[in-house]
Amino acid sequence: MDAKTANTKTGSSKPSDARALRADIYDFNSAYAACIDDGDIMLWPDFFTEDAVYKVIPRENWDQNLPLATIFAEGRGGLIDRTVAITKTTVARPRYLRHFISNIRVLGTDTGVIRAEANYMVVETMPTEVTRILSAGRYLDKFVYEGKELKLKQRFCIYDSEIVPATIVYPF
Amino acid sequence: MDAKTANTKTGSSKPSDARALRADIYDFNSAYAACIDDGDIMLWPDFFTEDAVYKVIPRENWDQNLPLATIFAEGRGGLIDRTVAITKTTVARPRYLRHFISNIRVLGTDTGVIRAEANYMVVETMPTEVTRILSAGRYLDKFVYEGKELKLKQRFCIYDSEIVPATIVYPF
Amino acid sequence: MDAKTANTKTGSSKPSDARALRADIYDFNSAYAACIDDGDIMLWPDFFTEDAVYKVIPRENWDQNLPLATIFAEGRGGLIDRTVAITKTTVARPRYLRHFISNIRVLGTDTGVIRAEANYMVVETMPTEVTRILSAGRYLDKFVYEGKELKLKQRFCIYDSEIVPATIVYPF
Amino acid sequence: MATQLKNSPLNFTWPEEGFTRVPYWVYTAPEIYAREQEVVFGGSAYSFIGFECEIPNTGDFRATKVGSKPVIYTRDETGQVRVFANRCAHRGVQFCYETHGKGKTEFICPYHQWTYNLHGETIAIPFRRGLKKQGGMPKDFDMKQHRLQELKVATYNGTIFASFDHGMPSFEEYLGPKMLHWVNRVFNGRPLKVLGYQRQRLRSNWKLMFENIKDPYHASLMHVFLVSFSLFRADNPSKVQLDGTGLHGVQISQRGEQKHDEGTEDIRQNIAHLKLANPNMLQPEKEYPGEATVVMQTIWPNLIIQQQSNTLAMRQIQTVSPQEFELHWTYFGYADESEEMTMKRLRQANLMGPAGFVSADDSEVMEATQFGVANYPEAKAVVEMGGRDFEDTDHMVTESMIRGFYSGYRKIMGL
Amino acid sequence: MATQLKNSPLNFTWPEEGFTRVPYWVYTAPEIYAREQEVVFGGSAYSFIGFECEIPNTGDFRATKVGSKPVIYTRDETGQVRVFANRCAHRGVQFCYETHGKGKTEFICPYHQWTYNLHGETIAIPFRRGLKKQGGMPKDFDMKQHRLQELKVATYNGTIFASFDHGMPSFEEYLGPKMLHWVNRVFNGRPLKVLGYQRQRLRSNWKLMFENIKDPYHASLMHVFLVSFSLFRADNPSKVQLDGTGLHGVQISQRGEQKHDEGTEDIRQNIAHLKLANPNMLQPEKEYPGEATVVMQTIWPNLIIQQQSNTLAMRQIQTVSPQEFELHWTYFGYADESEEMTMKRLRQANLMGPAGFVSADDSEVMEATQFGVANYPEAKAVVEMGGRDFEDTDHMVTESMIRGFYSGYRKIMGL
Amino acid sequence: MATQLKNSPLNFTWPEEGFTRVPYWVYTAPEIYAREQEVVFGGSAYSFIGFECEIPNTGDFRATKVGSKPVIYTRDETGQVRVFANRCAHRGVQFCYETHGKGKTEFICPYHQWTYNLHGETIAIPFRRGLKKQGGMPKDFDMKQHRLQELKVATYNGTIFASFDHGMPSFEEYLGPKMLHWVNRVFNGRPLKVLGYQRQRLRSNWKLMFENIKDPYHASLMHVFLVSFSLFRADNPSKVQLDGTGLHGVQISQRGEQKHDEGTEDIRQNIAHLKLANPNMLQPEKEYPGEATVVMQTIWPNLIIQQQSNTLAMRQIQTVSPQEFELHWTYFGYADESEEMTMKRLRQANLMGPAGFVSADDSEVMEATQFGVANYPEAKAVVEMGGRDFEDTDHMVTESMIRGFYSGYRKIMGL
Ligand code: FES
Ligand code: FES
Ligand code: FES
Ligand SMILES: [Fe+3]
Ligand SMILES: [Fe+3]
Ligand SMILES: [Fe+3]
Repeated sequence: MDAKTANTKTGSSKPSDARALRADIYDFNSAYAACIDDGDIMLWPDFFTEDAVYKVIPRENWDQNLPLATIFAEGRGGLIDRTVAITKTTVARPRYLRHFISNIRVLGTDTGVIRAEANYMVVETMPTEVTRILSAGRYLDKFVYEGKELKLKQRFCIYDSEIVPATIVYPF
Repeated sequence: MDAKTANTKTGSSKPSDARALRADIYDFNSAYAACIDDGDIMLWPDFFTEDAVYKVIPRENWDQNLPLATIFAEGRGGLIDRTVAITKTTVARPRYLRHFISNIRVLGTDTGVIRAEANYMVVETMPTEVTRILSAGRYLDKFVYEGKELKLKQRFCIYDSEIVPATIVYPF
Repeated sequence: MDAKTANTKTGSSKPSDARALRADIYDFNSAYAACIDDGDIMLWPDFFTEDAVYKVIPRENWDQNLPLATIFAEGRGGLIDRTVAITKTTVARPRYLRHFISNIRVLGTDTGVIRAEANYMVVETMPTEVTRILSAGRYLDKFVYEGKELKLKQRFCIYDSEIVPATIVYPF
Repeated sequence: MATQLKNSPLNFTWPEEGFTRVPYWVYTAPEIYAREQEVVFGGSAYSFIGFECEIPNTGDFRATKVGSKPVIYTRDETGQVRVFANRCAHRGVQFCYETHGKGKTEFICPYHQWTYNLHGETIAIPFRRGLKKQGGMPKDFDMKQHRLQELKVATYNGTIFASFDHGMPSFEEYLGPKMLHWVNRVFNGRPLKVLGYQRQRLRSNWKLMFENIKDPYHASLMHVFLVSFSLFRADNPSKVQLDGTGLHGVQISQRGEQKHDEGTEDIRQNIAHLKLANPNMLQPEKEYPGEATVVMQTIWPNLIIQQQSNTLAMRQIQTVSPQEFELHWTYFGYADESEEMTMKRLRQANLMGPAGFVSADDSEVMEATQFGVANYPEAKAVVEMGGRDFEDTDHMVTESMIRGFYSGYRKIMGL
Repeated sequence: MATQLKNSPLNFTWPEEGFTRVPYWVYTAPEIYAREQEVVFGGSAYSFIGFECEIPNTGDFRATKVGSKPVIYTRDETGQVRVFANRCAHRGVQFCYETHGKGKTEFICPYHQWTYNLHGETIAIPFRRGLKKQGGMPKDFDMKQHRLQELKVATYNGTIFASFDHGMPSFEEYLGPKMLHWVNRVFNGRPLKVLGYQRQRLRSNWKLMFENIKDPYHASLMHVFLVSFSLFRADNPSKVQLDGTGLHGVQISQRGEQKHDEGTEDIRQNIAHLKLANPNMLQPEKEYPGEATVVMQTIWPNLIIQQQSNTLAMRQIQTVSPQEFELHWTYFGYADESEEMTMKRLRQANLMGPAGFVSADDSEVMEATQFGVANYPEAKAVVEMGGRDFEDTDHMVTESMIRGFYSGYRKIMGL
Repeated sequence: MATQLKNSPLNFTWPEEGFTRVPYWVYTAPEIYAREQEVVFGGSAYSFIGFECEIPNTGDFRATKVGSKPVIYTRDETGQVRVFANRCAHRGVQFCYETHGKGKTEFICPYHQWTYNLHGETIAIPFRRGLKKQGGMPKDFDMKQHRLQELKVATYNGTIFASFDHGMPSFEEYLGPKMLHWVNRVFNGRPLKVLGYQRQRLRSNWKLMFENIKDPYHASLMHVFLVSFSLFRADNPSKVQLDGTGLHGVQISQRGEQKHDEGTEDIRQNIAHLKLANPNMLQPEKEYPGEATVVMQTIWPNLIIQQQSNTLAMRQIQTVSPQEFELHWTYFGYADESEEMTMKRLRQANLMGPAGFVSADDSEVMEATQFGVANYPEAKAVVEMGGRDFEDTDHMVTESMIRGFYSGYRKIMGL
């Protein structure tokens, strides 16, 4: 069916391409999460554009317009440096992370840049410990299509969980 | 593709308009959550019809057919009163809420009223405290389209988390 | 719209039938969760094929290629035996479970068998206790269509939450 | 919490000012909490258990707690209400897994199926005589000596109270005529019906709940909603009454007009112009004789009887740890009331409970109090509003009931 | 938990009836728990550590706990198994972060890279001699005096046990011939293989796990699944044996036919007609001499050896707090067994573990016991099934092993 | 934690070796923790509170904690900084709900609206004189005697410190000239600006944070990132200084070249070839006189002043329980600095905090230490690197500052 009939059929308030867009973002986020939770963290930078900016930001800083981030990776290089640190230099205990990404919202598109949001929760399981909530918050995203592939031009993880339990080793 | 080809192609068991319907509900719920988590609570009543009924109900009451709700807002007016109380009269400590709405199920449509369900989890972060689960449960929804916009004619939040940690300030 | 126009319109990287497929799996998982969380556990085996294999596996066993599962149900019969034990022989305290299934990924289809993954979280509420995370992990699924209905030929629940809080009564 | 030994002295010294001060260690010390379980909840007091209408028939039952101690209440074949520790006489299992149920003719512990009749007597012990002449209990084993621990039960006009002390006087004597008068107001013999439950856990010591409700002073100040709608105002006619021990108390007040005057000039947040978009939430109907529209009665050691306009509820306090308690709300009405009246109660219930327009303020401030005092054990509260003694008053501008509470508390605790 | 001082007296008095009673404070008191860490797990006992086949090669290692005390076990270059406290000799870091691994030639603490060989000896301390003639350890600092704390290790037919007391007798002497006989049944020298792990945390005191498994009485009553399929029945030929201390014990039983008769008339939930939709889950194959099909052996202070039909597992108890313990299950088989036999074990594993058709009952009832007793410290369990002493029996209708357990426990704890 | 009684003796015996040993019960015992709240954080010490620039105007305020004790800091109408316990003088409510705010002319407790001016004086008590001649506070009630508990405040070049002991000497005297010298380096009177906050909770005793930062020895070994980029190397010119008490200390060091030689041969994980894909994260710019590029100063009892290249932060320690503390990071720069410099600080912030390329190692190892020591209360740390006394050194190969810390700690704690 095309968007119009969809709308008449269901009163759908969204054009079909917005649907497809959200579906692409859903698939992107699922792959993104799987890369961190079960995959190879070294591939994580591939979800971003060359000039991407990735930040993990305490909500209080964001709300008070304070510029400090907890993670501030500039460009593909900055993302790669983070993965190198995680795998080569950081002396951290092993742990499992699991991402839950929901409530994806496509906010709009300007000149090929898609603004979107989502709620995320990351739960952490340390060896011999019960699973706990590591971080809950919101993604503020900017996506672009490189060919048929979505890439993140920006991902800001604004976290409600301002008191971080111990250490953030892997990205949100 | 139209619904039929979709079905033949993928064996899809759902007509395409049911898909669009669920997609609309997904978008609705995402906007609903964003309004509470990051937006202006005063706009929350706009997600409901004029004659809507919103209830937050302990699962034990629901299961025993006991009529008591923890929140019982009748009509747009009742919803507005709740937002006024939240913003003007309630003396509550600041907190962050974050909604996770998943497993959306469209149960059926009778005379324009769409019955749907979803599982929800609301996590709460108090200042200087770690994030905790405030409430997990199920939405029992009735939606209608007003023009192209979905509105809630009914949202019952049946909560498993019968022992409420402290206070419910914002809606689920 | 057909896949191609979709793609040109949105640069979508997925053919529309993959979309429909994921949508079917989403609906399947929602119904699956509702059956356990709010429905009749005796109907749970109906979500599987006659020759299905259902396992709940500690992630450490999976990662070390150790064959032991925590639940190992072979075929419809094994699933039925589990439901009989739950309802007739197990002496367990009452509890509520609530499933959150997200990040669904369709990995591919070979000869009618659809391989898919998802992240799941199951939260548990015991009477007079606060809600806690019972288990978080990943579904490794194999689906087939029986007519228009999806069925699970395989569901492996690989759980991060290796230290199980008390007892697993209901399936993940 | 199990480490407190009977009769061991508590190494705490109450401030010399007496009950006009409350030392903050009383809200946090594990030794105090353990002693409370022993002499307050486990001692000579009638704790609220539930309603008779919750267990109308023989074999109906519900689980609850007295302080932290799990118990069940049920009705035996003679129609008598029984309350038992939810602890198997054999090896202590909380044998009743369900929170409520019906149709029991006996209680069977899941572990070894020791079986108790509705009187709590042990009526069956599997393999008691052994099997094929082997094993079994000793010949001289006396099942009568090993039964469910029963509490002394008092039922009063549909309510159920119980005590671990079987030497307790009658409930009427325990409360005394002054307190009983107010109990009779709501519990006048009219059959009751339960409308539903609400439950919340607060990171706060249980005594702060009593301080809160024995404190009419705060109600006219903190509860902007109450005040703005004049549901409760310091300048409305009102009074406070206590029993001789100071442990029980009641505050009585009446609704006024929405206004702005002396009563509210002290109340900064009063919003005189506040209006309800849906007024049907607040259309109380008079249902009791006299002018009182609000009666909040506290019954030692675990109950608040709430009558605010048409919303009626029992608030039962359960303790969890020194710094946590739970409040279990049972909303009720009368079995024979009109649907309209029931609907009024359900609508007015928006005032109360974990999300109540009024009670939310209280749960927030109780946790805020705990957080304020927990790490200042050397400091103490000053409780002098309305004087330094405790007596009845014809006004609300007093902490008299709090002083009374701690006067009685200290005697019982030996502090 | 660190506050218990060596040799300080415990202010608790055991009931005068002796080991036919268990006072409920024993499951909750922090002082008891701290003392147990000191004299039970930290004392003169062999705790189960793991299997040799888990660390087949030099430098393989795994982490576990003795009570609450973190340790690692590894194999040195001579092939000898070593067990060390997972606590750096320098400033106490749990230096081994991984739960398991291989190929270590030394252990390096991440903090300052103090380095230990596979004997636990300190072989390198960075900057020990300082840097450019500055700093470093004192000249007289003796690395030998600062090494990993090693436990005395006993390996027995593929199993690994260890003790903090280096004056322990041999494992054989510790167990004694009667207990060793049953250990030999499963651990007969045949090479083992691990099939996998299951772990669960229970809000229950660790001793309730031993009470549960030393209690054949409950098995024939609570476990409807076991009984219905006659995998375990009170009227099946069976016996109970203890060692002299009472601390170790074993119950031996054999499968019967599915039936309904005297053995089950006492068992209300027996479902004689119960059938499996997929029977392959329960097709046990005889693999040991003799008639016994179920042998459950408890070895003080932290082990249950499970042989139920073809499902074999070690259940290791780890303590978390006075009211929490963890059960760590290691399922195993024999390295040289057939795939069919391994598959039988994996299928029968459905009986056991956190989701076991049988064991789920136990984890539920252990928490229910803790909840039942935790707030009644003044009450006590009565343990008189099968008499008031502890001795071997030719039947299952007894709590003999529980009495034996507390007889030994009291001596060790000085209670 | 409220159960510790003033002046009651602590039943703990420090190892005879003195401050070259740290007994592990010091990290877990509730009695120790309670005493620390009383004599360390509640005693004669200046705790770091925050920055003046966080509360530039009258009525601006922020909430924080001194140890576990909630306080607020604000600025009065005279421009003076005030610090008050966040505990109502009436009945203890943590009256300030917000974490920060502005424009207060007074603080009003939500419970009964007792009102405090910006000096902490009680200026209004609703119904103090009663209402319509009824109730109210006793005639002789003196509001002056019931005010917010105020702390003695010391501001120093934009920083705010406070003490519960009003008999404290000046901050300058408290620190002494040697320590003050290094404080002056960063806090030289230049106006400051806050760049943001980071907060984390560690399951570790608070003293392990000081041990970590007073330990230059580990930095050159554990922090592969630091070492690989030569941001900190044992063989870089560096020194350690302490004040007379041993409680305050500072380590000073300077950046070197990326290289592999004696300084790193002991460091197994040094990755000499490591390169940054985006080098702009590490392009420090000299901003202070002298060669030092890293100055880490510890100020008793709750502060670390961090200057690593261009990343400046105050790390404030807050205690949560014996086995938990929180680290609250406030990153700052200078109000008049260039955007480029601010950007450098924000980029270099990747080194620090809960996700810091360097600090992540520390938070991980601090928890690993707690887990290593918590269940071995009978064991102890050995702290002999660099000798057995504490003194200033011209090198980093020493635990001198840790010995100094425990020397002072024992005196204050009476251990
Ligand atoms: S514990 Fe209840 S029957 Fe044994
Ligand atoms: S603590 Fe292990 S090397 Fe220092
Ligand atoms: S507690 Fe603050 S005003 Fe009463
Ligand atoms: Fe109130
Ligand atoms: Fe059992
Ligand atoms: Fe460090």
